[in-house]
Amino acid sequence: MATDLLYGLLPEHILLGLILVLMLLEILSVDKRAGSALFIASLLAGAGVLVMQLQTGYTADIVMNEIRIDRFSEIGRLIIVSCGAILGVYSLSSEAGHKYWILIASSLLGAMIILDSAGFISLFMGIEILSLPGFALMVLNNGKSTASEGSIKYLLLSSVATALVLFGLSLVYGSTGNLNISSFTAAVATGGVQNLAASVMILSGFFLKASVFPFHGWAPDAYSSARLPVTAFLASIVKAAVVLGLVRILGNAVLNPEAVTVIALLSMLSMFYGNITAIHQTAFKKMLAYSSISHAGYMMFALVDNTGARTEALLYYVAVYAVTTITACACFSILSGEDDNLDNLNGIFRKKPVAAILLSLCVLSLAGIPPLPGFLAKFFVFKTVIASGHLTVAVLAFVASYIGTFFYLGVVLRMFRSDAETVEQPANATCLCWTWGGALLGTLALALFMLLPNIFHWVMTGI
Amino acid sequence: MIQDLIVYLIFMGYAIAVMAGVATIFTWVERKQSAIMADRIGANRCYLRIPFTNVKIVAWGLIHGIADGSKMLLKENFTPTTYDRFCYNLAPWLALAPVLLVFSAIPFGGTLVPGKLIDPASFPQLSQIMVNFFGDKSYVMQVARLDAGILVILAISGIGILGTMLAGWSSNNKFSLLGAARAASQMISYEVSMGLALISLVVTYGTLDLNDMVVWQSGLLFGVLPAWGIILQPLAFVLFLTACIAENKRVPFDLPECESELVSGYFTEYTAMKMGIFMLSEFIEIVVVSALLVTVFLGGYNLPYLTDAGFVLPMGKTIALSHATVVLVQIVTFLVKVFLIGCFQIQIRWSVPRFRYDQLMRFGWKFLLPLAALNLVATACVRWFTLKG
Amino acid sequence: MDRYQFLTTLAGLIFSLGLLGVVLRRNLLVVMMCLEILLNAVVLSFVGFAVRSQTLPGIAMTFFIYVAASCEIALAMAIVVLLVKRRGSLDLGAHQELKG
Amino acid sequence: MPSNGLLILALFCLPLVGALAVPFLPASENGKIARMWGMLCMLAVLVMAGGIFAGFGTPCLPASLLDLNIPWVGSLGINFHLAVDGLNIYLLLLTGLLFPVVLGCCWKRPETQNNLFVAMALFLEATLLGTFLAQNLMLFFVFWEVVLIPMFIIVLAFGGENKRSAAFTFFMYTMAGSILFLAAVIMMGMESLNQTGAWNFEFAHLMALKLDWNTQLFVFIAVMLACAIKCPLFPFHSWLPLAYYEAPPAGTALMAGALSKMGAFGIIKLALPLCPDVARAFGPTVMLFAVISILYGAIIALKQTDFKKLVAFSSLSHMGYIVLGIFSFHQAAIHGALFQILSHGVAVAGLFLLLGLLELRLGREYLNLTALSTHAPRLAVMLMLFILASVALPLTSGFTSEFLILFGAFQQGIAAFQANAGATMLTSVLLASTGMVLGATYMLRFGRAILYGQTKEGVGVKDMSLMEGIGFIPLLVMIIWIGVNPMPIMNKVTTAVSALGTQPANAQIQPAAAQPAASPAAPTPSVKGGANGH
Amino acid sequence: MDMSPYFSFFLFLLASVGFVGLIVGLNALLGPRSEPSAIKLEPFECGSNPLQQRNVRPLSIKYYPIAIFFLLFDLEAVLLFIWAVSAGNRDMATLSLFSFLFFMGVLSLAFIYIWKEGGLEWR
Repeated sequence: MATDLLYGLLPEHILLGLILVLMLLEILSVDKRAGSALFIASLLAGAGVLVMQLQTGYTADIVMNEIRIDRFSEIGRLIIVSCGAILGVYSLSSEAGHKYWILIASSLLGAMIILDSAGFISLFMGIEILSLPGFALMVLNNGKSTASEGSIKYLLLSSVATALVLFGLSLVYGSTGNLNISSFTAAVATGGVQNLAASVMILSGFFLKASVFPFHGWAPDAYSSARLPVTAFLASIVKAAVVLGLVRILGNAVLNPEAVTVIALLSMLSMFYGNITAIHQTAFKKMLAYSSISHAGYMMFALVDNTGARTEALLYYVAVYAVTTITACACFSILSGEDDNLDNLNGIFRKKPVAAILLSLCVLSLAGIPPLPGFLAKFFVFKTVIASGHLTVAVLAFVASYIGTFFYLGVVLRMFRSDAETVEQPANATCLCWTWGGALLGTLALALFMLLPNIFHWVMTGI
Repeated sequence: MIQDLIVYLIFMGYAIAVMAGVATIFTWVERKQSAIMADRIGANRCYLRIPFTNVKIVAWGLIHGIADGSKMLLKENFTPTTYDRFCYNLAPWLALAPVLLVFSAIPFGGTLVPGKLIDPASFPQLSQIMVNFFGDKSYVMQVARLDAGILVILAISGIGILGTMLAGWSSNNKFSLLGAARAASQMISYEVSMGLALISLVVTYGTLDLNDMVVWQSGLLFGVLPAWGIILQPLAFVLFLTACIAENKRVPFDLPECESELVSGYFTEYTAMKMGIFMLSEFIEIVVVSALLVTVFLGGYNLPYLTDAGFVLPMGKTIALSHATVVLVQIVTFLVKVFLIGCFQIQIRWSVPRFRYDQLMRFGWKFLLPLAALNLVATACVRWFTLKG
Repeated sequence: MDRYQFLTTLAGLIFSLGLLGVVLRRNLLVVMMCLEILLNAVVLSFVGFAVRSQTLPGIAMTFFIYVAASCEIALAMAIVVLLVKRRGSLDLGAHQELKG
Repeated sequence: MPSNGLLILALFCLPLVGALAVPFLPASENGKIARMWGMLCMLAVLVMAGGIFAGFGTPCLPASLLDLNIPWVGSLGINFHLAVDGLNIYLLLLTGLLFPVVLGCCWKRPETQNNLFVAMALFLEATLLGTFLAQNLMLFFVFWEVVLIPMFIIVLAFGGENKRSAAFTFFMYTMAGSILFLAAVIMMGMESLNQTGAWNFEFAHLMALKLDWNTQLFVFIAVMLACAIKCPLFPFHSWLPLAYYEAPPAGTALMAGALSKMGAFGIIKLALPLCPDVARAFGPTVMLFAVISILYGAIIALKQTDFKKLVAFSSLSHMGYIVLGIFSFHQAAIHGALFQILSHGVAVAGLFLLLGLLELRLGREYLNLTALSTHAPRLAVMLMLFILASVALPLTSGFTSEFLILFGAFQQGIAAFQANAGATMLTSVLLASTGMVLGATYMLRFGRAILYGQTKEGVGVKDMSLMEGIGFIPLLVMIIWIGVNPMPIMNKVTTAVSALGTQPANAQIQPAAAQPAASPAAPTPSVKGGANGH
Repeated sequence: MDMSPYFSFFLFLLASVGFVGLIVGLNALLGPRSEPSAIKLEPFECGSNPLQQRNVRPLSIKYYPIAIFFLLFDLEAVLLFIWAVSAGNRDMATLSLFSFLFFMGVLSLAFIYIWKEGGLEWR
């Protein structure tokens, strides 16, 4: 019991310790490089522990019906931690003080708590710990006038989402008498007005946090007003954690047909809306936001599945999406600095070919061009959907993804233009080497995902 | 059920009467104190003339309170241009009602068994009626026996801030607004220390129920000392008292309404009895705070060595007392303690100069709060030792 | 309607009220108050169910909800302070530099 | 379970590694080192491809060397399975041949002097090889899509004025085809799941499945759509003029020569074996479209004044023959279609490359060029040879293939007519044969316009240098070899083709296939002389 | 059946409000009828003429940080109340103490941080 508490949650403990130490460092005004190094080191240590747990097939019920470590949570946390490390390396070069690391680490901690939870109390706390630092991150060191505005919008809608989830939870609690995730899943399966209302509320809350179509309003504003590393963070890790949280709740359970219809509809709308709106964007972050809306659609699309392959498909999707987004942002930082106008990319290939090619790969991966991991991820989702007997919607989703290709390709198009006179860029004062590091790490991870698409299947089934 | 209703209605009547009455007396105490401190005679201009005679009852000026009240009741109650008439009118209610309500959780006497109240030897019939009516039901002398009393008190007293804020904000007056802002920030600042000080008490007593706390304090320490909170938690007492005075917005923490700076602070624009309500609420608050202090730190209605059966002295002597006497003694003890503490608070008012705003905040946050936290840590450690050792 | 149903219904009504407030009101502080109303409705619902089923998780949840709510509000206040310093207005309609 | 397909692995990896190595090559003037490196890689591939082609089906090249099978997504039965089989052997050869030729013929052009071009060309080669060799439906799809990326970049980076819209149209148009294609791919995997209990995308496995009519219909439509866009076939051709016109000559040559063949190959590889019943039922309809393509392409070509567009539309017309041949379900016609793939690929690439040479010399002015035979006789001869090959002059490859196609289709038409199944098929074949006449008309007009006529003052065209000429030799050899002696080549694919045509309905006309295949083989020597005589 | 304490609490609530109502009502009853005049309606400025009728802006923003700190620290207090009630459990004494100390440690970190950042300075 005590050992489980210590060992099973060791990554969380490391992160928590990191936060405390960073707070101390901040108070003592220690050089900020120490904090960065500590951050990366802790995340690596956490990842190491997780790998060890995976290798030994460690599982534990740490707090009965509240915190459980199983393979899913280990993989999920590994994804989160690794993405955090990549993001950390990437944001080393931007002026990040201890505060930045504290906030990022807290958010990561929240994400990990979400993935550990087998009960709704810790899940809820995880969600809160995940999102709250995000709002602060958006206004931290942000000279832009729109930062606080975007942040407050995000905060308001996110809080509404929290309230929705909570109200749904209270209804579940009313019908089951406890707050275990397993009993929720069972209750949803049995149906009834109260349970239906509960699942609708919980789902809409999660949809809001994941910016699925009718609940997407905050995403473009929030993403475009934050700094690029923060945008990357919000779009990748926060979203990944929310989606994985939903997976944690629903697991491979089969949803009832009405819910499936609604989810399919919403995810479809999300894909189309995101992809169509993205076409007209001229700012990278806005484009990323709409792309993230459409990707939320794809991720939610996997919930339609009834073959029991949802978890693996989504793990892969989320991991790939998160890493790709971070890498894309890192590449964009290299290419354009903090200015997020897409016109900066015009003809950039001639100046910075490697970064341009990496960005193209990321963007094409997001578009789902084979054999890039983004395609495989989509393929796994579509595969489960079609295998669940929803061919028509799957084809519609293909069409949406096809439409999405337009704007992703637009980015590539800009970079390979040879006729446009390149915009003269302001001298970039900050050292880009860490940004490069982040981009390369991300690329490596993506290459791994591409070569071993089966990775999560192996790990989930314990090979 | 009907018996309960009767008993509790009596309790409520008593509670309100005590608060209003003692508060009125405190207005006199304050005048008198100020006179003494300023070396004046003071509070002697008001008298009650017995009709058709020339006998004037001055009663050391005690009648001043009544005169004040009647005067305010008879004044024109006009409303200046406000931001929000609704809030303006609502504010006095919010200022006074919660203060009264706080008293609901405070036990002002021990266990009352109405059936045993009347000595069957002297009044057999009356006693029989009581026994028939009430049976052997027993009541804790408390308006509402809430098992999370302290939390209720904290919660309800927080509402008072709203009254202050609304009054200041809706008045459309610079002084009011400034007063309200100061009041709000001051009250919430000191509420933190207050809460922490209370927590250390909760750790000591292990309960949130105020009556349980009082019962706990009826025991003895080392066989001799009364086990009062002030002996166990002297620092917490000081902290709590300070915080309470600040909560009351009284000197030395009377920034929100300091006459020399802000006219009357947040209730500058109020007239007649509405102004009176704010004044009254301040004095009732003294009563309530004193009652709270008495309850959690000074053994409440307990007199040392007094139990339900009578006095049990450490040397093994006992003096048996009837139930009615015990109840009476407890009630009187409580009142006396409250009165003394109230006087002490007023004493402070006339002894200490007013803080500046920044001094006040610094004192609250940088001195009181860390001290309260340290006290809590120490309490926790001691608690651990007592549990383990 | 027993008292628990009453509580749930009441909670639902308050929740809808808060939701309406969040959607319709323009003043940032009012919107935040409405957020609090939302969370209070949730707490009411939890407590109601907890009392009905005589179980603990609902009670525990309320504390966590309060923690989360006040953290949210604290953060929101901080951001509002920033916003108002820049813009000098609490009206949401005045903050339209960002258009989705 | 990886088997030892080392040769295939080398074949596939060589250009890929070559492409990846390009950024690390030392910088040189005009990217000479990169070009040399690219050429080296491509030649090595050609050597290997030629070796495989020669050795295929003979005991000296064991089949195990030609079968690379590495699990990729093992749980879903998606393997990295590349192998040489009867159907793709032509395409292997074609790909191996075209790339060095294209690079060699465009040696002096500005685009090839860019490292990016070399890398992309190598990458394209690898992906094309992957497409043709894939033995796993999913892998096939992946390569099918990936091919777009290098081509897209080549058009985008090195194209003409409207390159952006051309590249975009090309990419999006072809992507559109794969929407349903991917659905069909997943459907196939699911069928496997339903029938055998496990996901599997291996061709061999999928072909053994029994699909019901609706599934077949869906898969057929999806595959046909994708292939028709790639080919292109009549209503889906509108990307073609823009893309062919705007791409650099090397790109156009590759697109017309190799990329468009993916469509035809896809039909043979997927549509026929996976959904035989539906393919058979819809054969006449598709043939109709093919005929429309043939005629439409020819007629539009007739009206073109721009040579590049003319060749582009002729390409549309010729691709129609391939589809016609495939859907006649006649062994000879399918042989013909496969030949046409090879032959058209070579011929059209040659034409585009020659136009590229002209463009290099004259810029856009080459459109008004006349009397090339006077200015630059060697160039003129070369051009004429390729024109004749695409006119399908007997003894060139074009003739062999188109003859086989029409022959087979005709037989099938007659058989259908005799079986009272209507004269639609017969009519469409007859119509298609008029396309040959039209083809001769526009091609020869094109030849006349450019080769002969008034010599203009001040127009000097540098004749073809030896270096430039060398590149065209292999293509010519190919054209004439097929035209004169197709049997050895044909034998390579006979097994595979007869496997395609073993449907019961087709049984009685199978024996006829051998005859027409043999007939053009006889007059070998004289043709060679004729060709030299020009 | 005993009366619920909440019922008596509710009664007392009514009584308190009633008490206020009584006072206000008495004033309305006994006091002279209100006759507004220009002087009565203007905001009180110690006798001098007010510069404008509405001379107060909404609350100064500098008070808000205090509200935020209050929220945070009072919240900790609420959590500590829960801990305090259960602190008497003998079996969990050590765990309880250490979790408390940890909690207070984090809290004091935050407190020191606020202090250092100048959040507790006024002026």
